[in-house]
Amino acid sequence: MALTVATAGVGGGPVGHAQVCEDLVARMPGSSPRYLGAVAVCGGIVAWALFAWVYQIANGFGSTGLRRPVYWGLYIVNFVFWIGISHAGTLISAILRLTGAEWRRPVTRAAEAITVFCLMIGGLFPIIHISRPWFFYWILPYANERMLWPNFRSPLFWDLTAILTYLTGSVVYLYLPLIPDFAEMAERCTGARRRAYRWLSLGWRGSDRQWQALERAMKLMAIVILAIAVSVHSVVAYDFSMSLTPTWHNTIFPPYFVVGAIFSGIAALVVVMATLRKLMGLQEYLREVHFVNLGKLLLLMSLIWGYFTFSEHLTTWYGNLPTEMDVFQAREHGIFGALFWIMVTCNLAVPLVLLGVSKLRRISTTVACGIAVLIGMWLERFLIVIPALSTPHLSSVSGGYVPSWIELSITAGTFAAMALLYLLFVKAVPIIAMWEYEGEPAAR
Amino acid sequence: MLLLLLAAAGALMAADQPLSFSHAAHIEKARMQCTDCHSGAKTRDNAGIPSIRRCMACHQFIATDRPEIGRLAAYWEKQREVPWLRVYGFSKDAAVQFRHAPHARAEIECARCHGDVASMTVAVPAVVHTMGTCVQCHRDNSASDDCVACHF
Amino acid sequence: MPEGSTEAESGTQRRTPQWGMAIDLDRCTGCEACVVACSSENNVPTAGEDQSAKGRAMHWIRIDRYYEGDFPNIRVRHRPVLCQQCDEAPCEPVCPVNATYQNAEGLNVQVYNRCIGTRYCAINCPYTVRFLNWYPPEWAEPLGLQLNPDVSVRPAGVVEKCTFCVQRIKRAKLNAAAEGREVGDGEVQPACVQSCPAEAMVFGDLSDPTSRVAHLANSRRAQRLLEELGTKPRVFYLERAD
Amino acid sequence: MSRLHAEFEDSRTAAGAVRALIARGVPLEAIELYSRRPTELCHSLLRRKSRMSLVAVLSAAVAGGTATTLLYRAQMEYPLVTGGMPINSGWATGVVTFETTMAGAVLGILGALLWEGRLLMRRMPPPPPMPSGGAVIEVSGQDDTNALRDLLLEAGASSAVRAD
Repeated sequence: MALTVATAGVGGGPVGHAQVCEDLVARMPGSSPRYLGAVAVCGGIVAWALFAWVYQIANGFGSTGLRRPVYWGLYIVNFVFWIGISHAGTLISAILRLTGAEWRRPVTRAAEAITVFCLMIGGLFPIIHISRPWFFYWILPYANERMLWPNFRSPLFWDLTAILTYLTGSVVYLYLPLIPDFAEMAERCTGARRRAYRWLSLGWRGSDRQWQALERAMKLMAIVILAIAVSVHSVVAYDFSMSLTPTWHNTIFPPYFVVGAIFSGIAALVVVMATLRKLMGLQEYLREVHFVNLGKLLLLMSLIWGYFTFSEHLTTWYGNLPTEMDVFQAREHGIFGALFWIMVTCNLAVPLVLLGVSKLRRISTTVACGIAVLIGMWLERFLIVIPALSTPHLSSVSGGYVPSWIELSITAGTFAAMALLYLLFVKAVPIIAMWEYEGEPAAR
Repeated sequence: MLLLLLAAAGALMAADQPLSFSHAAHIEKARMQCTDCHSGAKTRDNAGIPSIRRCMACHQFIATDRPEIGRLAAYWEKQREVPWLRVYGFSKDAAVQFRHAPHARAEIECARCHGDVASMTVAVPAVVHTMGTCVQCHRDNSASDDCVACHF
Repeated sequence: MPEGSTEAESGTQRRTPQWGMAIDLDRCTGCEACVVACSSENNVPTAGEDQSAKGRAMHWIRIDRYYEGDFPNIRVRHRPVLCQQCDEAPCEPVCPVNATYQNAEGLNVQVYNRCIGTRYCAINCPYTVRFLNWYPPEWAEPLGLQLNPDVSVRPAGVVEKCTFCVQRIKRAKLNAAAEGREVGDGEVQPACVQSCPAEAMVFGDLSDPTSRVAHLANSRRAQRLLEELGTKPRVFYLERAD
Repeated sequence: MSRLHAEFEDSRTAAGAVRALIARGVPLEAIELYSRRPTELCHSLLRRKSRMSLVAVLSAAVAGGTATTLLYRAQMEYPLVTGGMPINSGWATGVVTFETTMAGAVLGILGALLWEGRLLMRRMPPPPPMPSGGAVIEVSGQDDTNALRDLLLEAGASSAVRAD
C-alpha cells in the first residue's frame, strides 16, 4: 500500500517501516558460496592463530620474539589498539545519540557491534600476553583457603574491572536497540530461527510502555557508556603511565589514549561501513552524508591527536632528560624513525589533505583516510610500547625486538576474528536498526 | 597457587611399598619413637627415611623368623636399600622449601601433619597438605605468614 | 617494620634484621666470579648460545661495563648490578597477583608459583634485573646434577630475580636459632659476596650500626643506583675514589 | 477482564482517539498503544511515570559501595606483607570504585527496563496484530466496552474488536 510513496524520499532508500524491514532483511547474507568462502577464510586464519597460541603455551614463551628488556611486545600493542577501536561504537553512537544527530540512525548499530567485538578480541590479549595463562583467574578477587587476594593497586587489576564493566555495558548497549528488531525478525522467520529470535526479543510486544522504557534506557546508557569508555582507555593508559619507564611516566597519556581511541574508532567505523555498504548493497542507507560527517569528525580527531603528539614530543625534547632522550632519539631515527614518520603521515598529513580540502571529501577519500588512520594508530601503539622498552634506564641492557611468527599469526588472527564475528553478526541481525530507521526525508 | 600436591597420593597406597612395614607394630607394640627411625625430624631439614642399616640394627636379632623380615634380610644380603616410596612430598611446581627442624622446635606434633601414624599399619597421607593447611596453622600459631617463609 | 614475626622459625630471634649490601667499585675487577657463583647457587638456568644471542640470557647479577675516555686512553668501569631490593620498589605495586612484595627484613621477594607472568614487574624495574623463564629450565650436562636443593627450580613462564640468597639467610637463622643465639655480622654471605676474590662486596644487617655493611653504607663514597627515581635501593655502591 | 483492540491506519488518528479516551475519563493505566516504531504519542499524551534514573543511581551506589567495602575488608582483614607501602590506598581503590559504580548503573538500567517495559514476563496475553504503519490502541479493564468501541470507531479506527 505504501508503494506509492516508496520513491518519494530524496535519499532514495525505501520509505515506510514495512519496506525498510523487508529491504534490510533481504540484504542479509544468505548462504551464498561467496559468504561461506569468506567465513571459511576468516575461520581458517583464526584457527591458525589459535594453533599459534597453543604452540606458544606448549613450547614456552621463548617462542615469541620477546626478550629482555622488551618484555611487552605485539600483544600489548594489539591490546591497546583493539581496546582503542572499541571506542568507535559506544563513544560515537553515544555522542551522536545524546546530541540528537539524526543522521546517526543507520550508523549506530554498526558502531556498537564494533565495540563489542573489539572488546572481546582486545580483552583476550592480556590472557594471551601472560606467560602462565592457565592461572589467569588468580587476578579475580575470590575468597580462597590460601587467604590471598589480587593486588588492588595494580593497574592490571583496574584493567580487569574496567574491561569487564565496559564489556557488560557495551553488550547491553548493543542489545537494547536490538530487542524490537528481534521481535520483528521473529515474525519474518519460521522454525528454530523464529524461536531463537522470539527468545532474544524477551517478549517484546511493541507497547508504548516498552518504547518509552527503551528510549529512556538508551538515553541513560548513552551517558553511562560515555563515562565508562573514557575511563576504560584512561585505565589502559595507566598501565603505561604508572610505570617508571622513560616517556611512559607521563600525565598526558590518559587523555592522549582516549583521543587516539576515538580517532582510530571512527576510522574503523568508516572502513567497516564502507565494506558493509559494498558487500551488502547498502548504498541507499549509508550515503555520502554519513561518510562526510564521519570524515569531519575524523579530521577533528586527527587535529587533536596531532596536538597531543606534538605536546608529548615537545615536552620530552625540551625537558631533555637523558633517559627520555634515549627513547626520543630511538623513536626519531633508524627503523623506529621510519615508522614514526609513516605514522605522522597516516594520522595527520593524509586526513589533513583528503578531509581538510572540502572538494576532496568524498566516500572514497574518507575510506582511504580510515585505512591510513588505522595503520597510523597501530603504529602509534607500537611506537609507544617498543622503543621505550628497548632503551631502559640503564643503557647496558638495551635491546631490540623482532616479533616471531607466533605473534604475527595471532595478530593476523585477531583481524580475521573481527571479520568473522562481523560476518556472523550481519547474517543474524539487520545491521541497521530497523525500528530506528525511517526513510530519509530530503537530504539536508 | 601452590596446591602442595601430595606426590601422587593415590598411587602411593599400601600395596605399593616394597615391604609391608607396620608403623603400628613399631610404635604401639615396640614402644618406639618416630625419631628413632626418622632421625632428622628434630634437627635437620628432612626427617628422612631410615636406611636398611638402621632396620637391621634391630632385625638382625628381633623377629627374624617372620617372612617380611626375611625379605628385609634379603635386601641386606644383596647390600641394597629398600626402595621405599615417599608418602609425603611437595610437587616441584609448588616451589616450597620445608624444614622439619624449626617445626619440631616449635613443638608441633608429628601427627599434626602426618596423622595418627601410630595406629596405621602402612603410612598413608592422612592429612591433606594444601597451602591452606600450612597458612592456617602458621596463623594459628602466630608463625610467619611471609610468603618467603616457605617459597624461595 | 610492621609485621613479620619469624619467631617460630628462628626461636630466639628478637630483632628483625634489615638486609643490605655494599659494593666497593674501587675493588671490583669485573672478573664475573660473582655471576658464576650466583648462577650455580641459585639454580639459574643456562640459556645457551642461541637464546643468549636473542637476549634471553639469565644472570641474577651482571657486570655492567662503562667505557671512559677515547681510544687509546680508555678506562673501563665495572658495576655489578643485582636486584637492588628497593624499599620503594616499582615492581611491587604493579603485580596484579601480589607475587612480589617487600618482606619485613627488607627483601624484595618474588613468589615463583604465585607469578602468572604478566611481566609488568620486569618492565617496571628501572635496573632491568628481573628475568622471565622463557622455556622450562635446562642445564647443559652435567650441570643439572649440581642443583641446589635449598632453592626451587622455577618453572617456565615465571619471573625470577636475585633474592640476596634468601636460602642462606634462612640457613643462618636456623643455625643461630638451634644454637640459641642471634645471627652474627658476616655470618650470612650470599654466593656473590662469598665468591668475590677482591672482597668488593659486603652483606649484612643495615639496621645494626656496628655491622660492616652499615658502616660502608654510611661512607661518604656510598651512592645508590638511579637514586633519583626514589626507589630507595638497599645496595650501596662505593664509588671509585679517583 | 475485557480488552478492546482498535486498529488505526496512522498514529495521528490514534492520537485523537487517545485524547478522546482520556476526555471520557479512561485512566491512562488502562490505555496501551502498540506500534512497530516508537510514536510521538509516547512523548506527549501517554507519558508513563518512570523510576529508571533513580534505579540506575541507586544500583550504581550499591554496586560501587559494595565493591569498595569488599576491597577495603579484603585488604584489611587478610593483610599481605607489603613492606612500607599502604595496604589500602584511596587513589588506587578509586579506579575500581568508579568502574564498579558504572557497572552497577548499567545493570540497574537493564533491570529497570525489563521491569518497566514488562519484558521477560511469561503470562502476558499475546500482542494484537499490528499494522506496519499505524498503531493499535488497547483499552483494558473497562466496563462500558461497547460505548468505548463506538468512540474508537468514531475517532477513526479502521476496526475495533473485543479480545477476551
